[in-house]
Amino acid sequence: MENNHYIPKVARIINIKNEVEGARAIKTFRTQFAGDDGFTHACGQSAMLSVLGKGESMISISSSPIEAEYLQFSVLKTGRVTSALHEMKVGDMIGIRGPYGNGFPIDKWTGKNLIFIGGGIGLAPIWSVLQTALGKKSDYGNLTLIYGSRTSKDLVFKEELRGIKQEMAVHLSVDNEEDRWEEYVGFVPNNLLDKNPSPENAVAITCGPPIMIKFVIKNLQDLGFKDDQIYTTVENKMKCGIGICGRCNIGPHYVCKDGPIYSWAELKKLPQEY
Amino acid sequence: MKKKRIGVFICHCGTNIAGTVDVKKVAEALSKHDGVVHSEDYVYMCSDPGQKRIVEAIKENDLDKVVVSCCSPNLHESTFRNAVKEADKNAFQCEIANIREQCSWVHPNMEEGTDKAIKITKTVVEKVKHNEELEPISVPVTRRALVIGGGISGIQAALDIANSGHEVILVEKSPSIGGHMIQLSETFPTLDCSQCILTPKMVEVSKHEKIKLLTYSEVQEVSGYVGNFKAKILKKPTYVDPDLCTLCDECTKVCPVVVESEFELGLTGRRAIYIPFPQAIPATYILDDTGCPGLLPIACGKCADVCDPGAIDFDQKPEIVEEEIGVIVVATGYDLYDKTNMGEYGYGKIPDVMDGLQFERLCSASGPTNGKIIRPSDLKEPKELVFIQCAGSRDPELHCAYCSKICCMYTSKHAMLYKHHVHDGQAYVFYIDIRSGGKGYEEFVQRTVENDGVLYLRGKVSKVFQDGDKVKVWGVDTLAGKDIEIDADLVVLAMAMRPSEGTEKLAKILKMSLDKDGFFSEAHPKLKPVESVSAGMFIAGAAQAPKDIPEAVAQASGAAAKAIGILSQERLYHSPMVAKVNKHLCTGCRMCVDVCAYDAISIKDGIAEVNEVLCEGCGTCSATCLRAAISVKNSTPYQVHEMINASLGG
Amino acid sequence: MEKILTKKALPQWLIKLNAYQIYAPVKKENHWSYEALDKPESIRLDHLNTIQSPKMIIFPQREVFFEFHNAEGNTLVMKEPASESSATVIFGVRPCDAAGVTHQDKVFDGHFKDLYYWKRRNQTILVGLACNTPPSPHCFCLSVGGSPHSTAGFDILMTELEDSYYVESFSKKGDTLISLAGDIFSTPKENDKKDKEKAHSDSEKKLKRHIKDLETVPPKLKDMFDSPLWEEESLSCIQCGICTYLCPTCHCFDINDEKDSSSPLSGKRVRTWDNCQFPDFTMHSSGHNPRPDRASRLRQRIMHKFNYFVTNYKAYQCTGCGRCIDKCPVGIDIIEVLEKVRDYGK
Amino acid sequence: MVALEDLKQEAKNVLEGGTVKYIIGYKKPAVGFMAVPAFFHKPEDLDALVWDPTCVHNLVLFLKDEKKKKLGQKEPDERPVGIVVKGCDSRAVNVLLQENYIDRENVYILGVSCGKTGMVDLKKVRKYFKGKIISQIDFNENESFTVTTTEGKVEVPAADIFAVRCTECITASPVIHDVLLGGDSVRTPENPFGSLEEMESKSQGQKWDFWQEQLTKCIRCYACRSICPMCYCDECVVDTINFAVYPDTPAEEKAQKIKWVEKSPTTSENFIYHMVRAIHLAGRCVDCAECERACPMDIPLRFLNKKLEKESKKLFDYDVGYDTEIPSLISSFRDEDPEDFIR
Amino acid sequence: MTEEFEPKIVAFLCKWCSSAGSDLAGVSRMEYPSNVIPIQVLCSGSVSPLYILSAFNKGADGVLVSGCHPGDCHYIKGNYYSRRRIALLKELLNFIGLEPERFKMSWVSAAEGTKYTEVIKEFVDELKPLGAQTKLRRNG
Repeated sequence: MENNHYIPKVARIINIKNEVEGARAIKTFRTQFAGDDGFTHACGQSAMLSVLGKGESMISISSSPIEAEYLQFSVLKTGRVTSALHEMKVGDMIGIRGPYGNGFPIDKWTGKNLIFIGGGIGLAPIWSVLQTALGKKSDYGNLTLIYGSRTSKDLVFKEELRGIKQEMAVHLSVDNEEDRWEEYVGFVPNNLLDKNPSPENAVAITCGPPIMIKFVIKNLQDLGFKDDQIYTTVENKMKCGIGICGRCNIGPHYVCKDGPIYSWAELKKLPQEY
Repeated sequence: MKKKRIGVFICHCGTNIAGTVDVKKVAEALSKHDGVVHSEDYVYMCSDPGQKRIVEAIKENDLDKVVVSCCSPNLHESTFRNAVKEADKNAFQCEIANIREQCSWVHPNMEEGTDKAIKITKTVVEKVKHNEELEPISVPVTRRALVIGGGISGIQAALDIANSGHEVILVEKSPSIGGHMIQLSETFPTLDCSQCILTPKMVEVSKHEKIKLLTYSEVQEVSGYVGNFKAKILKKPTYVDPDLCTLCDECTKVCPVVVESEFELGLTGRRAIYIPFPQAIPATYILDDTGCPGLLPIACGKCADVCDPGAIDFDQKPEIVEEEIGVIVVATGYDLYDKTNMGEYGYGKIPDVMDGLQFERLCSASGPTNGKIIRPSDLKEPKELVFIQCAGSRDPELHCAYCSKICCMYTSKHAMLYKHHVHDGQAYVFYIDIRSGGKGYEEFVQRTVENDGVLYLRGKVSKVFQDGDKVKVWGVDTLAGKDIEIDADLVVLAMAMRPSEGTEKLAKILKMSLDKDGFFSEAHPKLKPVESVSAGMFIAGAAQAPKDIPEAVAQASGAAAKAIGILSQERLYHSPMVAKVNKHLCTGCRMCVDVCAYDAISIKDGIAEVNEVLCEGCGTCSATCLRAAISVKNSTPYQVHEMINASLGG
Repeated sequence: MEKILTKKALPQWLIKLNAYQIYAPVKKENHWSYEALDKPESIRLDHLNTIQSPKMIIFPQREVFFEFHNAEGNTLVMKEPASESSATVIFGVRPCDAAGVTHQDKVFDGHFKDLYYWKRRNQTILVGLACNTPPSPHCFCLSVGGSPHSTAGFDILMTELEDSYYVESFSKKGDTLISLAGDIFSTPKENDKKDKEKAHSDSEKKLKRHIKDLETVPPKLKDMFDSPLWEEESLSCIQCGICTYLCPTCHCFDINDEKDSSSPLSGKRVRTWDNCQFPDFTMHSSGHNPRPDRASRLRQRIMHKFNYFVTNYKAYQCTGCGRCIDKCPVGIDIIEVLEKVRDYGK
Repeated sequence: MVALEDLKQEAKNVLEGGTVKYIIGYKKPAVGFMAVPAFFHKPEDLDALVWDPTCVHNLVLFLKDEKKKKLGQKEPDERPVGIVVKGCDSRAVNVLLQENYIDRENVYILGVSCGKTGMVDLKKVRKYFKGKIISQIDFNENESFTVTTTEGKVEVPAADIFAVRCTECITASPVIHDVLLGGDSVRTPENPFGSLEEMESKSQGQKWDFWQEQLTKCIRCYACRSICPMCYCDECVVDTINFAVYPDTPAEEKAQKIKWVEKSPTTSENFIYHMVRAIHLAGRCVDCAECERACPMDIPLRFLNKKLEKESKKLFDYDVGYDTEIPSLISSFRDEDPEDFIR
Repeated sequence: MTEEFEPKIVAFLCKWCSSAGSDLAGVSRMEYPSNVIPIQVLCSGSVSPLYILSAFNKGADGVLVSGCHPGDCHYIKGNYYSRRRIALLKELLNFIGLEPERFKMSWVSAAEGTKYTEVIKEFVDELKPLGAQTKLRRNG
């Protein structure tokens, strides 16, 4: 059948990077489609990754659309599919379908200061938009990243972070004191207050654990950010990815199709079901 | 985490495997199996070069796990696990696929054999894939033993263990050690004096610096597990300080109370303050507070008045002694089945019907009659004496189903001894059949019949009753086929042996199981006759089943050897393939606790908890658990599921 | 097209439709169910509500999306199964169930078209039967925008008259079905038409159950997300899947891989119905569950049907068939729940 | 016979006095005549309490919810829950006690005796009263029911409309209770496993044909599992994912969730599901037959459990739900357990 | 000529008796059909009914559970629990119409190599006329 949304396209893993080791391991995969794929995505969109025999998992695309050579996914090992992904090696084949979701409204952000606030694996969806903004730096005002995790070992994109420090403000944090850690110690929302970004002509984009998002939004509001200046992403269990199978809804919205990116102005009107 | 890399090694075993299994094909098929990154075959995998290949392959191919397809795991599992260890891998990352005994040797068709060998190997690959890395569980050993019961078995076990250099706590519930053996007159078949051969051992116990003797004491509580038990022992007050007592016997002379003597089985009396028997160990008097007119307040106190050394101490209190030990030997012995159970033989009410042990005392030179055989009712010498065998034994309907084993022999001995004492007397023995297996036993019985003219009557006695001053015995002689009536002067019942009083209570304390007759169960009837089901607990003597002295001694030494085996180690190692609880799934239904043969599972805060030291990893709990909340490490349902899949070619 | 078909002639019509796979209600020991009809003469159209609606045919509980295997050279092959469906006629469909199909059409025709659904749907012809008497004691179609003689979703609707059926076709597909046996149909007379209309209006009066002012419920629901009502109403809910699986409108599904072999890998990706009353429906693999309890799941069911669906598709996702009420093992009655919502705070 | 007023009074006493936190009982539905489960939190609500032959539900089921709710609370109300319990249901209480799932002090049991009859079978009632609208069914002192329809009251022999399981019941009165209403009623059915005989006499092929047809119908709504007081596992073999997931649950454990049964409702998977369920209920099922009643697809599920109940009795002399102190059927054995099937 | 049907059998053998008995059959070079794939378990008591059902589900034509004789269990009493559990499962499978021949239990001691081969031979002979097991088999 033409346009059968349920059959994934075959892609090859071309690169694997260990981001975080241990029980909550994170790996970053780069994939390339076998043939011409016609796959174009927007920042913040996700894709359904298939490990055949295990199932599918919705993972946000962490590469920027301007990087057309490959798709990049950072995956936290948590269940059947992600564990199988973590066992894969370069050259192995996976299935990909998508892209799904609404993406960040970056067209509306031209000329604005962008403040990215991330925690843990939450940097992944931010990364695509951050890379895009860095790629067209002249289109935007100041770029700032406030990012943290429990320990320095749990930070993703460690090398890349060092790289972008030259081009934008990067404020890292870890939850507790560590040897040789010279940056901020404390939770991400506190680091945000500490860095005190101005709401003037700014958009804040936050992604991370729900508890972090909750306090980041509160602190942003305290800093004077309006609800429509705050963007965040929502996660729910998904299966079809195309708004039919019925499980990812929050209110009348299907996160897979209508989300996962919401401004706080939109999201706060929806029921707390995520 | 990367995907685990598995190596497969197919052994030719010369032509033993390669003769009927195409080993190249097996190696080739396995090389394509999911997870397998290295697959090779070799002529003798277990040879030094073969093992070396494994070690090298692990290093070269960065293998995480190894399957060796070869002979039965019973043969070379440890060989290959050691090889894997040599390559710095965990031994439990190696599994054996049996393609010899269970394949090549039984399937001569090459095609069939090869196909099956592939499936067997794949099945084992699926198992090893999900094996955890495990280390043997190690526990320190408290190098002391507890021996419960101070009869000949307990004495023997205590001496053997103590002589190997380990401390022993010997607990006996009565005031002296010696057990039933010390009550016997002579022993079959050699007729040597029982007391003469036992007392040296008793003295040795009392003098042994490694033995701590606790008489008049009972084990009340035992906790812990093999190597690390804790016991609470109740020491009852004797009111006499054994160190001060000089055995002068002045106290008994003034004691106004007479009660039946336990040692003499009621054939005579003793005072409330007494020594159980002259050779008692510990050699001291004790005051029986149930017989004494009163201690609180002191009602009489005469004994203390006459005790020059001041050994009597009315203020003694029960005392709880706590001991830490590593092993326990249970040697609690037997008691005789109670005569009062025997309605057909007068419920024990006829004065001239006695049991075998009483007759022993009657024959004993140190007994109540100084070895003169006279009957209790009128102290006359019995001229017609009837022995009845199988009194209570081999009678599944009414009494004990089992054979008490020693009665044939001691009855024969009794009859012989009687004839030695009363030359003009006639002894009759009613028997079902004569069981005289044992060194010199059959000859002994023949001597009784032939030399001493004891009349053996094959048949049962239907009734025994008082008839004037005679005891009338009605029986049948089934060989002659006629009824028999004997006007006996004395009747001796060879009563069945029962587990000693308190066995059931002790079994509960030790969490040891009893067999259907109430004796302690051995772990295996053939191969583990001295071990109990519980690790670190051993059984000796008649506590396990009726047996005679040499058997009891042999088993006691066996139990001691097993105990020493544990005590001689500083730490115990135990297979780490033990049950593990998923506490999130457990609801505390206790089914696993019920089925565990090792008492390894308990419920703590409503959730099952496994004592890894006790767990043998059999997995019965896991198959019983409805909630899949318990499984055995490296034998998990997930592994079995994958193995089933692989075995069927999935 | 409007025709008259005598009751006796019904089997003959079916015989003419031998090119189609025909499903019709079949009487079982204690219930009715749709089954492939192998003997046309055995057709009976006096059926009560079938346990399952024709949803089970158009949107089957299990559907293979594709078969997959690992091929030589570390490549993945995915292949759709060979088409098994042929043109299908479902006979005796009740108007509520046809309405259910129209609701599912909306869902599967969203931004992304569900081709598996449409392949079957496009090959299916729905021949309905107006309900002269309510087929279930819990019918309440009138309250949710339907009626016992609603034509929505039908290619053909038949109305039972004394000795005949009044047959109305609303689509080309329906016309074709009639024309395949043109000679056994006759043209309706004026009194036939009157009889039909009378049957229709009488049937409405026979409905026992109604919800007044249902239109006030959707707006009200918008503010009732945090209401304690859900906890109260769900106390006896056992969280089974009866209400949703039997519902002619519920469309939620799951996708799973079923392996035939692990090594070499082969298997199928399969769609199965799923349902919002099961706890695993929304549970994240982290263990977090946005709908952690039965109250939140009952709320989802009501909200979806009478709030979210209304927002998205301008219709109630309920056709008043009464199955969920009839079959609920603990007597949860959606009408009662809706009335409580309606009257909440009054 | 239980006087409803007595039951209400007993319930009121314990609810008013605060002995129990609430009472699980029965009430009339908004429409129809079959009683539905009801939760009474206030004494005045108890006016709605009913007890009649339509009180089919085994309310013991709700003790699962109560337990799970309590586990989630920091300072739970430790008072017992009052629960109306029939003879069969009382054995379910006993099984839960035997399995330490609940404590005796968690429940206050208002025992009600079924007297000489039992519960009606809705399917039989519907057949018997084709199309008539029933408003009420009542117990009688004899072996009959009084059925009130729009056409008036009629007396119906119990045998015509009551559940098969009730004809095979030997515990018409609760075996455990705090109060007992309606007195002890002893029932000695001629053949407590009679309903199985027809099935057992079938040939192997006929049995398979029967069950294939029945179980192929299964839509895996899991109503049988959900309504069963014994199915209290947090995770079931048919679940596709782990439910007992906590922050400390490793990804491997979730990845290794075994798919014993696929979600597809195909014949084979349905069989495995129902076989596992039957086996897991062996020695635990009290024949409340709620699974069969709840089944929307009309599958005679009770047969499976009844068969194992029969074999447990025949082979192992095991009775379910009488003695809470003995080990369960499958966590015990006797030396003389039959083994003639073993080679 | 049609090829004779070769049943696929999964055998759960306890390590101490039945697997050892099977080893003995090997050591004694006793020939028997190759239709059985053994899965060694520590004790027959660890064989959950789920394993047996799962084997049928995955395509086994026959399933064998073999353990130590009563009283001889290496783990004291695991085989007694197994005996009870399997009796129930057997009754159940029989009740739903699965051919009773397809599911077997045996006691095979470590000394009974001969018996092991007999059990397998008999089992294969009984299964051959039944043909493939499709009743509980997935996609069957």
